[in-house]
Amino acid sequence: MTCKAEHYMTGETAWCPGCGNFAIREALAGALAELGLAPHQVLLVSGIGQAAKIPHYIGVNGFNGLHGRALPPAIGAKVANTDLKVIVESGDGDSYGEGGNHFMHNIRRNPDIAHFVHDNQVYGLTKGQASPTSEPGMKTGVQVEGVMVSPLNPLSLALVMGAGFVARCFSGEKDHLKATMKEAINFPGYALIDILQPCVSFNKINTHGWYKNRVYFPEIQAPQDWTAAMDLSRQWGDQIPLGIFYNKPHRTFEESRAALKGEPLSFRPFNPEELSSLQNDFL
Amino acid sequence: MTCKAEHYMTGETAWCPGCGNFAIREALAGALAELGLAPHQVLLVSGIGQAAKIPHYIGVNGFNGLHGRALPPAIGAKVANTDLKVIVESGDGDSYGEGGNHFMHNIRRNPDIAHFVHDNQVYGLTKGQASPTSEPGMKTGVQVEGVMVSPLNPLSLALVMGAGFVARCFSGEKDHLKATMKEAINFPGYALIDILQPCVSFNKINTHGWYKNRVYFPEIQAPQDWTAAMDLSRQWGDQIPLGIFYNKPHRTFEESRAALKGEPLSFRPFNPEELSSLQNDFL
Amino acid sequence: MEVNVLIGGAAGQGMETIMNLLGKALVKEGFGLIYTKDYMSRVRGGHNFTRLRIAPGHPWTTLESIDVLVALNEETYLRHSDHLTPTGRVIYDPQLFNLPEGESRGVPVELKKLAEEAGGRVMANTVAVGALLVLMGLETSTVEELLKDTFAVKEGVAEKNITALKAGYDSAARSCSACFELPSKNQDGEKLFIDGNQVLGMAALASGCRFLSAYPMTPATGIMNYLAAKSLDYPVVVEQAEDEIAAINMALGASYSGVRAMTCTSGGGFSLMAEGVSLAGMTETPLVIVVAMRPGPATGLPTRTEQSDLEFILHSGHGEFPRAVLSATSHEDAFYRLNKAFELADRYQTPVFFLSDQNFADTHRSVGLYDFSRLGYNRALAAEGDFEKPYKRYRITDSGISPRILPGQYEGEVVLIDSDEHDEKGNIIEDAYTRRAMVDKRMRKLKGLAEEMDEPDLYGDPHPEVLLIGWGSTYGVIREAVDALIARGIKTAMLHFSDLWPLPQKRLRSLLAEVDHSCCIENNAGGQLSRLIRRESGLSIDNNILKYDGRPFLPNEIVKEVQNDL
Amino acid sequence: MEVNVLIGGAAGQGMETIMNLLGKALVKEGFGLIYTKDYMSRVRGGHNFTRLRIAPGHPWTTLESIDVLVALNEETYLRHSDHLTPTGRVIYDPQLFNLPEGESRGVPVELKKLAEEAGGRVMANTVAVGALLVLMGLETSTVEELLKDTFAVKEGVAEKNITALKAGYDSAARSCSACFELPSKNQDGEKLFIDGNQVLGMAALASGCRFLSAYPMTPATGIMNYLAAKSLDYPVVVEQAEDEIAAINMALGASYSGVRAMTCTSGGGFSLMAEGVSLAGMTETPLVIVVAMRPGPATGLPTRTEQSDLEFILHSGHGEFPRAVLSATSHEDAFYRLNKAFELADRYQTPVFFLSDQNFADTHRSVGLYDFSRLGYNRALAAEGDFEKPYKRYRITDSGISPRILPGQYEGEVVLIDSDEHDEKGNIIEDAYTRRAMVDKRMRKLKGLAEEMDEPDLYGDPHPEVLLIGWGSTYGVIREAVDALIARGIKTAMLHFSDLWPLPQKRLRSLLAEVDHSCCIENNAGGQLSRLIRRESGLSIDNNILKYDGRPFLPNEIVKEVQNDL
Ligand SMILES: Cc1ncc(C[n+]2csc(CCOP(=O)(O)OP(=O)(O)O)c2C)c(N)n1
Ligand SMILES: Cc1ncc(C[n+]2csc(CCOP(=O)(O)OP(=O)(O)O)c2C)c(N)n1
Ligand code: SF4
Ligand code: SF4
Ligand SMILES: [Mg+2]
Ligand SMILES: [Mg+2]
Repeated sequence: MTCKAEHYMTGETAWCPGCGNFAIREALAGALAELGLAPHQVLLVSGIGQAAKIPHYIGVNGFNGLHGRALPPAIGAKVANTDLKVIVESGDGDSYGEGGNHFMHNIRRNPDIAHFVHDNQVYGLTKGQASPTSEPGMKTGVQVEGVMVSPLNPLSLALVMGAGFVARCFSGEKDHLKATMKEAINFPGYALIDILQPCVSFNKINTHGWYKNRVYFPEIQAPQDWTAAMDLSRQWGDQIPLGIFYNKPHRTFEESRAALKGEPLSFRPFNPEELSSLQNDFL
Repeated sequence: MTCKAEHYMTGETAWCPGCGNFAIREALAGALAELGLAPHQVLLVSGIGQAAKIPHYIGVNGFNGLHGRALPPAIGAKVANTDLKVIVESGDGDSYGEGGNHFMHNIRRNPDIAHFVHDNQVYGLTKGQASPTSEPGMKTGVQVEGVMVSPLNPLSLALVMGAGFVARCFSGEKDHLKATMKEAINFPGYALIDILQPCVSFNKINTHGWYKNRVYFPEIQAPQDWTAAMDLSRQWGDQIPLGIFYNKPHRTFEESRAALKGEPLSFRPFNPEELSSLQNDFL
Repeated sequence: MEVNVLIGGAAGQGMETIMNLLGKALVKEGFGLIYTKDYMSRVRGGHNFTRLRIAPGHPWTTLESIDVLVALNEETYLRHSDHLTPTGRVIYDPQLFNLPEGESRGVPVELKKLAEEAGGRVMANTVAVGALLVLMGLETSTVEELLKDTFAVKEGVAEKNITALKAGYDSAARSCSACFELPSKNQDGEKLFIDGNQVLGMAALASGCRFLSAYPMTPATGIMNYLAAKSLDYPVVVEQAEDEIAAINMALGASYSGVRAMTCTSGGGFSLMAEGVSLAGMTETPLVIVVAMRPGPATGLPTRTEQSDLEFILHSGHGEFPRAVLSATSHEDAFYRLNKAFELADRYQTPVFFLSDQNFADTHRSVGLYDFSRLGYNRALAAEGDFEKPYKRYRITDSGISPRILPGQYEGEVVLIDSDEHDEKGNIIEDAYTRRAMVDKRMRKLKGLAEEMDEPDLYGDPHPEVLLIGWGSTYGVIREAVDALIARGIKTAMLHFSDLWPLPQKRLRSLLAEVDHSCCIENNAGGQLSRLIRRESGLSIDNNILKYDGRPFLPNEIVKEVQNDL
Repeated sequence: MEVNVLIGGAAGQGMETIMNLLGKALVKEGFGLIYTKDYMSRVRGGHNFTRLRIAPGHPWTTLESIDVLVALNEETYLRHSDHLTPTGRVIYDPQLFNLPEGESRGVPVELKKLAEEAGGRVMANTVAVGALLVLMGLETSTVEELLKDTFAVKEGVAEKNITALKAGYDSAARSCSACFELPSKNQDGEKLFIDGNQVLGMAALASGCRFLSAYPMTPATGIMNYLAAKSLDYPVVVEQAEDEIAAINMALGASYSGVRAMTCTSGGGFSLMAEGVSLAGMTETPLVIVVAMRPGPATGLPTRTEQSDLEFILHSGHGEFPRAVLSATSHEDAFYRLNKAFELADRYQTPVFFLSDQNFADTHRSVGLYDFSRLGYNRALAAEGDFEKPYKRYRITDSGISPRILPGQYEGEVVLIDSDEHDEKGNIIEDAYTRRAMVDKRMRKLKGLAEEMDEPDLYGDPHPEVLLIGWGSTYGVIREAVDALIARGIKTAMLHFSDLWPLPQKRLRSLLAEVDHSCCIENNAGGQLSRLIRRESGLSIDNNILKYDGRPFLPNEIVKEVQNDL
């Protein structure tokens, strides 16, 4: 049973009119529909934030967890049921700030999970504090003199940690986003899309127009060239490249675990009595 | 009052005979002595692990905190007293594993702190589990099939996060280590030295000999060249370069905070009564 | 003789700014009032509302009943008109929606149109406030002044708002006149119009807090905002941490190295701090932790209120160590009490908790000026000569408190603190004897702390038959309930705890022995104070009145429940 | 009729391996024994020792008094010779140190030299064990067999150790003969020689646990090691998380998506899990959390024992939600009880804690075979037809338990869980009515859980005058104390809690009403169970015997204290 894009869109959203989140949601719904994934086959995991409300607005399995903690349950869920298509979707604060340690270390694990970050360069839900990707100088209620630290570059970071699929998209380029999401979902291993997303309520710097004027689609010769990918990932400012900068699978978490071959663990039968020979170790 | 190197070495160590930690301790004592820093002027902050016992063995001010949490108190301590020379010293598990999020985000802050990581590529104190820098394939009581994930590269990571001072040393090259420590301590801003350190008890792969056969001192033309530094940081295997790969100061955390100019906050006098005009905001 | 206003609409309609100005203006004029917020965990849309109650003296709570309903959208009218008094009024925009047939209480004002004419739709609220002033028989002048002050730097904004205000005023004045009698103005001097988070932020700054490390979390963020704004002019550093673990550990570093430091958060963020709390206990590092509670578990109801983290906070952090737990009861008291938290933290070298909640944090009230000379700034550091050399951070003493110096303070002396069990110098130990001595030393501080605790506040009938017990932000509402019960002839008193741990028991024990009926009133499902009382005193409270739907108590809810019990 | 051995030396001298083999060999031969460890938080050096007690039946504790002291270095002799019985023996290496003049109990064996001759210094322990066998009048054969088994894959290691063993045996046999009478062998069938962590690891695997995510932390790491080793042959995934926050959240993800999952840690790591516990409560996700306690606060004494996290665990995680807390009392019981934890977690869809401590975790005992057919594997999932469609994860029911299905299990049905307050479908809500309904629903589970709790174990005099109350790993030692007190004519019984929350009170209440004197015995400074009992029942325990120096109780300590009290 698969559906049309509209059918994936459930619930009444609580986002602000004009927000980039809407386009991301539509792109995701479109990607799922075009991939022919039925709702029960997909699991959407998120943390807390505006972006992280997405499991309430896409009618697949959902785990709306804690702020910063979207990746760990996603890995666990994948271990239990390798048949699930697991997608993690959350905000920049959630993914790179509170959740930074999981971000780094899960890239190393390389689970077969697609990670879509709504990067609005601000903490939306808590009303506009700086996020790890905020532009230096951005003033907020907490950063009263403006952001003083250099922004975290999620794509460079992912590359350095060994990610096999690294892409940048923009919510204002919905078709490109949808196409990239499909590739990320199909990629065998951890796939990151950092999605530039205007926040009309709190980010007055990186507006839709600001992004629109800067994004471009570079021709990417070989998305297997790490150095070229690193260069692209570091481009920011007047010209912001979009696209899949790196795409090179390597052994996944699931492949490296003997126990994960075969039927999903969740559905394998079990009878404790059969394990009584475990005691032999202690005789 | 300054001292000779020996005078900084206090307490009876609980390390294993033959461990690389001893040389690191001596290098640090030597660096402090040669810099003419008196014990009360220095603060050594650590987490938990074998390396993290160092504040008990160097007679300066010490904050032996929680596992993974050496950097945050170091920042706080520096805010309170900018006159202190703050050094963070801890293990690879502590700094890059449990403490990974602080590692990333403190590099962005760029506090004037030197960070020395005893990188033995293993969890020593808890008896030999994999650390984030363990070699793939290393077998342990928990990684029974061998480490399956790609190691975290602390220097590349630091570069991507914008660190101004990035170096690799080896406990078996003590003079170089001492000299590099002095530079790191004097560097205005966050300075990382990842120190390769044999663990004779648990790391049977990266032994003293293993490192000794591989390390070399490349000629570094311009430690202000980020790409060159990134290249050096990524060299690993048969040839492991040592040295200061990157050295380029930028605005520090302390410089960016108006309140931190002048006398250390800790020693400024205060009288609550003088603040009663704060109420005017609410009249 | 009192007026209750509710103004409701969608998030992001800018209600807050103008209502804050109105509140301030009214307080400036001498009115006593309270102003509360009910908002959703979203940025735009949904249904938010605020309540304003102007009543004789300085009212403690807002009420359910509404005299003026300002309905910025139809939903507001539909949700709240049930509570509109028969003689009430509805300010609404006839271009947006119509009132139902037969609704005679409407005061139509073309909010949107007038706002647009004044310069922008967002000023619809300002127009509404203009209309509101008419109904209350007030002039626009004070609000105008404040608009000028507030928007002094943003060119044109004040003027546009004044135009909007006046347009609303004039429009309403055409269709009606003053229909509510305001209480008489108070003659008790200048008053502040301030919310709980601001009280705490100001108290922290005035207590000499020089470092706040925190991670944004509703409803605690206001404290961070306050101190951040002040960091431009005062020697305080506010650092947004990468997570709450960093927040508490940063604060501990700052405290160790010499400043008064604080962190603030809500339940979820606090959960992440538990290990740091334990570190504070072990290293004997002063720290003030403000927890602004909201309904849990997990993310719960982020913008609503609850008192459900008391037991968690009493036991948070692994292992055993002394702590003190204080709470925010009233705006009047909380200012001094947060100062007390800083004083205790320094004197006892241990973590001190200060429990707030959304109800306290987001509520504005008219309160008297604070006496800053009552604030303490006793760092309790050892003077030269008052400590042995070489310095021993954990010298064993009768009080359990070791003389404290700062790193870098004395040439030749170093300060070593340790999260492992340690000896007097701070070095790791493992032997049973030292371990026991150190546990005993730390635990002895509890004795001193117990003597510092204020007995709970007693209010009401001097010879009560019914005793209502509460803690924290329920102070005002229980107090109003007591007044109401007394008015109904029930001899009632309230025993309200500000200091919670170590639990002060004298007054409690003597009162429980006297009264016929005791009742503990808490914004949680477990009756946590009630359980604590039984654990500590062995005495059982007769009944618990518990509310855990995310909303604060209303006085009449308490009155009704108490009457049912009797 | 019993023999108490202490073998001591520096960390890293390899004592453990050989003592494990010796223990196993003795159990194989039919002896009942207990083997405990006292080790420092370091890898080499310092002073570590293990105790072995061979006594009639299956002894519950090791004792202070020593019959054979194996002193691998002089420090061991100096520290422990005070407790050597007059007829005791000291095995020592005369090349390493000399016994003081007048010490006639020495059995000199050239441990180092013989070990080097056999192939390496590390085998000094093996030499010592050879000597020990002589003193106990045993042959080397069983140990030899085990050496062959254990080192089957490591070429030459077994042979070298056998040489060392025999050399020690021969050397001791030259200077002395059997001087201790062993108890008679038990005739009660095959016994396991197993430590607490192994019991728990095996119980988890046999309960169908398929995912353990954890971060190494003493004394819980042994559980991780056990399951990791088994992951080569059984369908269980063990993942070393980047931190404890990841550990618990991973486990929750795995549980949500369908497997029995567990995490294990000690106090500090558990502190970091508090928010995840709250998430389990809110999302109603089954989870078993094993906390192996050690002395806190903070890093405390990493390799030692304490029972100080009970209150923290009872209240850990912000907000209010149901949980169950069970504990490890004896090796016999813990196996089934951890299975019960899994069963309760699945049936009540909530976090279940299992409290262990270093004392339990690291102690080996001779215990009977387990009956695996007693283990449950009831996943309590709703069958097709037993749930409404579309599926509602949080359907409100009388028991508070909603029918549960797994994501991906049924075509067309999705499972949504949420950390915010939510409606039956799992979608965020903010209204008061739904909130209240959901809190009530979750809290109703406590009623069911309360009925699942086992009453505490009663042992001793059927009509006691003195009641000793305990929980967790003190089971054995209190039991031995009861025997000793009864032997002295004091009518004593023990009431020992395995299941702690919801606290079972029936037996407690009736016994407290009967006895003259009650006493709660805990390895902590606060008397935490004692406080819990008062909070829940209003009943006060007369006296607490508390020990918090990181060491387990000895039976005679309890006996003495109880006698003092009377
Ligand atoms: C442990 C914890 N800390 C803080 C919060 C408060 N909080 C909720 S969302 C959020 C930031 C969200 O920012 P981001 O992830 O960028 O999402 P956005 O709202 O911008 O989409 C914060 C700080 C929380 N819920 N939990
Ligand atoms: C919160 C917490 N989790 C786990 C531990 C246990 N622990 C102590 S040290 C350590 C690892 C140390 O490894 P590393 O930092 O590399 O130091 P090393 O011993 O190798 O020098 C661990 C896991 C702890 N003390 N606290
Ligand atoms: S606050 Fe920003 S990110 Fe959140 S919904 Fe509104 S516009 Fe979008
Ligand atoms: S365990 Fe390893 S790192 Fe630790 S002291 Fe021993 S050799 Fe050094
Ligand atoms: Mg964001
Ligand atoms: Mg290490």
